[in-house]
Amino acid sequence: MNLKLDQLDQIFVILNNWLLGYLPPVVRPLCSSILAIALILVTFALLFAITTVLERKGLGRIQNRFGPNRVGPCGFLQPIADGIKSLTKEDIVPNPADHVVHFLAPVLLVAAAFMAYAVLPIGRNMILVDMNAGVLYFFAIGSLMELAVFMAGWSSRSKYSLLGAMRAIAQMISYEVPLVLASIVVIMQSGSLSTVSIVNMQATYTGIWPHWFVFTPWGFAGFALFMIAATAESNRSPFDLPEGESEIIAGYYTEYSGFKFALFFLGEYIGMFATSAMAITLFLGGWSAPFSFLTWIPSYFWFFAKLLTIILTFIWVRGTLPRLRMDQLMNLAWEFMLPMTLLNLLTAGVWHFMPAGALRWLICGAMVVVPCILLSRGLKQRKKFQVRKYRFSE
Amino acid sequence: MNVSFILLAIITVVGTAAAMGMRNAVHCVLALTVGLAGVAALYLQLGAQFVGFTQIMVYVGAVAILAVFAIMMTHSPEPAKPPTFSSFWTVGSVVAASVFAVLAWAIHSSSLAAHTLPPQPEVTVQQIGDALMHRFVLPLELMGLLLTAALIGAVVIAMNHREEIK
Amino acid sequence: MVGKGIIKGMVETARNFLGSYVSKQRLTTIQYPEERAPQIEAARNFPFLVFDGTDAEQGLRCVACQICEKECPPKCIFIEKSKDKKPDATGKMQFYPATFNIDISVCMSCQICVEVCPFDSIKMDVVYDLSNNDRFAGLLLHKQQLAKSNEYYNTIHPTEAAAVDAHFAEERAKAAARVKAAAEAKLAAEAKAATDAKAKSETTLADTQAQPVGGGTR
Amino acid sequence: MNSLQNYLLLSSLLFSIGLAGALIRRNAILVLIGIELMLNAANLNLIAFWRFGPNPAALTGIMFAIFSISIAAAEAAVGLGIILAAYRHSKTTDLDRMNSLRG
Repeated sequence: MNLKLDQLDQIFVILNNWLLGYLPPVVRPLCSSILAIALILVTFALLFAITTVLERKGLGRIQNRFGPNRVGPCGFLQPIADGIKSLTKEDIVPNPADHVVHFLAPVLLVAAAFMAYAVLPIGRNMILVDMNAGVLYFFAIGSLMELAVFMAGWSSRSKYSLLGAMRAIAQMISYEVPLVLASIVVIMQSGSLSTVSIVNMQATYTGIWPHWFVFTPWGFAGFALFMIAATAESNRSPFDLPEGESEIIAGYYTEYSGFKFALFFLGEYIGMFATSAMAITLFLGGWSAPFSFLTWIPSYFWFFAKLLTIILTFIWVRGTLPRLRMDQLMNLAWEFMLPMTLLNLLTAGVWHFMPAGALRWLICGAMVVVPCILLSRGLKQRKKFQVRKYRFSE
Repeated sequence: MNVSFILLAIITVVGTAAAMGMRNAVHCVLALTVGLAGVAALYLQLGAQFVGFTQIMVYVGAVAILAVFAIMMTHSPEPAKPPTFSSFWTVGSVVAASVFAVLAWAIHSSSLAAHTLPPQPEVTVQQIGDALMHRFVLPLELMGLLLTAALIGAVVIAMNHREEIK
Repeated sequence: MVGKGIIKGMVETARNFLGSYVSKQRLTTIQYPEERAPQIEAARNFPFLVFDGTDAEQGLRCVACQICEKECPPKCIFIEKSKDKKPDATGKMQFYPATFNIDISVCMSCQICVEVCPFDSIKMDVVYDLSNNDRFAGLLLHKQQLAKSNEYYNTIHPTEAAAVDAHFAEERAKAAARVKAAAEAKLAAEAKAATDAKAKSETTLADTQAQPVGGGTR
Repeated sequence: MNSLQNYLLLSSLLFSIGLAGALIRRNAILVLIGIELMLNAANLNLIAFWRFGPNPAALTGIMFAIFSISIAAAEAAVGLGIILAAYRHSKTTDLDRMNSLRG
């Protein structure tokens, strides 16, 4: 029985090896990578399709509507209809646009978004490349997306696109700092930049409880900061100023239509999944089960369960929070997130050098919570985060 | 000489040459990113993974974006396009060509050609971190100081002194 | 503390999300082609022609007076008068429209035709899904499409239709009374003529025998 | 086969391209980029010498390259800041027209 469950866990690895057994050894590494890449492409494109319909239905329910419910059972075939629609639409390129760059931007965005999956462990032994500097690779690839956004905004020769791109880049650069700094605590603790060893470190248990980094004061703070920065990094609401449709139409992809627009959509969602998967890898124990008695469930199931939970939380947040203003966004990044991540680094250091026990918990918890409260209160008093006052309503 | 090196070399040289020769400044920066990504790939080929990814992160993610932002912010409203190259471009290119000729001659005539590829050393990030924290801790601190100074300096220089104007 | 409002909002949206599955009252959307929102009585969009009884051709109230055609601001009504006559709603012999077309792509739903119609024959309809594949011929409604029964009118605008019906009943009663009065008058005249003639004959019988017995009904 | 000489030639070519760009371009930002290119050529040299050198385990070349990249980033930030300040002053980034000492 136990052996069989192990086989279920490793079914994709076994299948891969079995398929490769029929091939000459020279082409085996190449074919193995191609298989894995194809699998990742298909899986996450499918996840994108599911997410779009889940998001639309979820947002609808949050706003007391039905959401899409026409195509297929309960509207779950809506993405197919959307895909057909965007494929058959005319691809309009503005006349003054820089055609080559205009074409390359969505391609680069999607390519960069998919490239990030190379270092994300989806299950036990299920990773494309176990790189020594995996986390660094992830952030390096993330910076490619900024370039794609700039290319899209600049090549369209439209003021809305340009403004959207400027906003997007300013936001992405600002939030990349807290994103990287929030993940550095994990790197400090695990002493490795390899995603596989980070996950392996978390996949152990005391009693039934796992050693996920999120279950420590610095880990929890780091996770919260990472998720806020990831929301901003993937241009999701409430940080979706780059595409604030009430101000600048659709931001940097205003001038895109048809399939290129769909590619932007795809790239954005794939990037969001990648950042979420990175958060899972760094803080939520990657593919490891939440309790030791649940380890018999295949590892990839846990990975996708966690990913789906985070995606649903993203949708929930999107349905709840209103969009920030540009100055609020920047203030949050530089005056709240950055000091908090730096303090979190210090907390992680203190945690590392203190003996285990209740005192460590107390001190580290206080080191995270007290500055957070003080900082937020101070910023509130300085009217940096005030409650919005509407002049013309009420 | 293997295929990957030739390919990467071509990408790098074409990218950087385009970066220095194209008319549109934004195109130049985009070509530059291609060239610098080629350099990063060369680092990876040489086994310096950390440096390669740092190169991508710093140059593509930061320097190129900064340059592009600077180009956007200094976009001159005048419609007439200024000539791409300066008035003494012949002198400049002659100097560059002669520098290359001298360097190439030096490399060609040196005894370095005898060196062949030694076995790939295992460079983990752990080793780099250890080295940074032990042998190179003073340069690291200096670097931190320099970067802080540069950060503050750049902000002070580029900041719009609106109060003074008022 | 920062974040209290965020948590409050998250709880509210979660309650909405779960509540929309539990109670149907929360959902404000109506599944359009299957369900339709109830319309208020004053709803109106395009005009139609009312007919009485069951036969659209016979019961049509319109008498082709062409007032609506003249009054229509965008000139979307086209009427062709018939050569012969047929009894109208009150039984009077009237012309009727041989052709009655309304181009609803031109109509601006101003209801002026309804206001000016002296015969209460053109009224405003409430059908709003009139989209069509053919934007020229498909949106030009002919008499057959326009004619709708008085019962239908009663269902869409009950109060207004009741008033119109009462008015018509009154008119019909008046007409009937008039007919009756005319008949009575005729009868009376006949009777009077008869008695007159009788009396005359009686009185003049002796005088003149050659007087014929005249009708005198007209 | 894949000898040090090739890497050195490539890096000298990069250096020359960067030098040519820095000398002949009129746009100040592109001149800065040319300087960045020259720094990159030096970095490539450092990595190549580290890889082909007698003692790769010492990581000296990698350290040097990392520091050099950091310096390049700092230089780019300050340089672009200076260019922005100069632009605000003279309303141009054309080096041929930035020729008066009086602003």
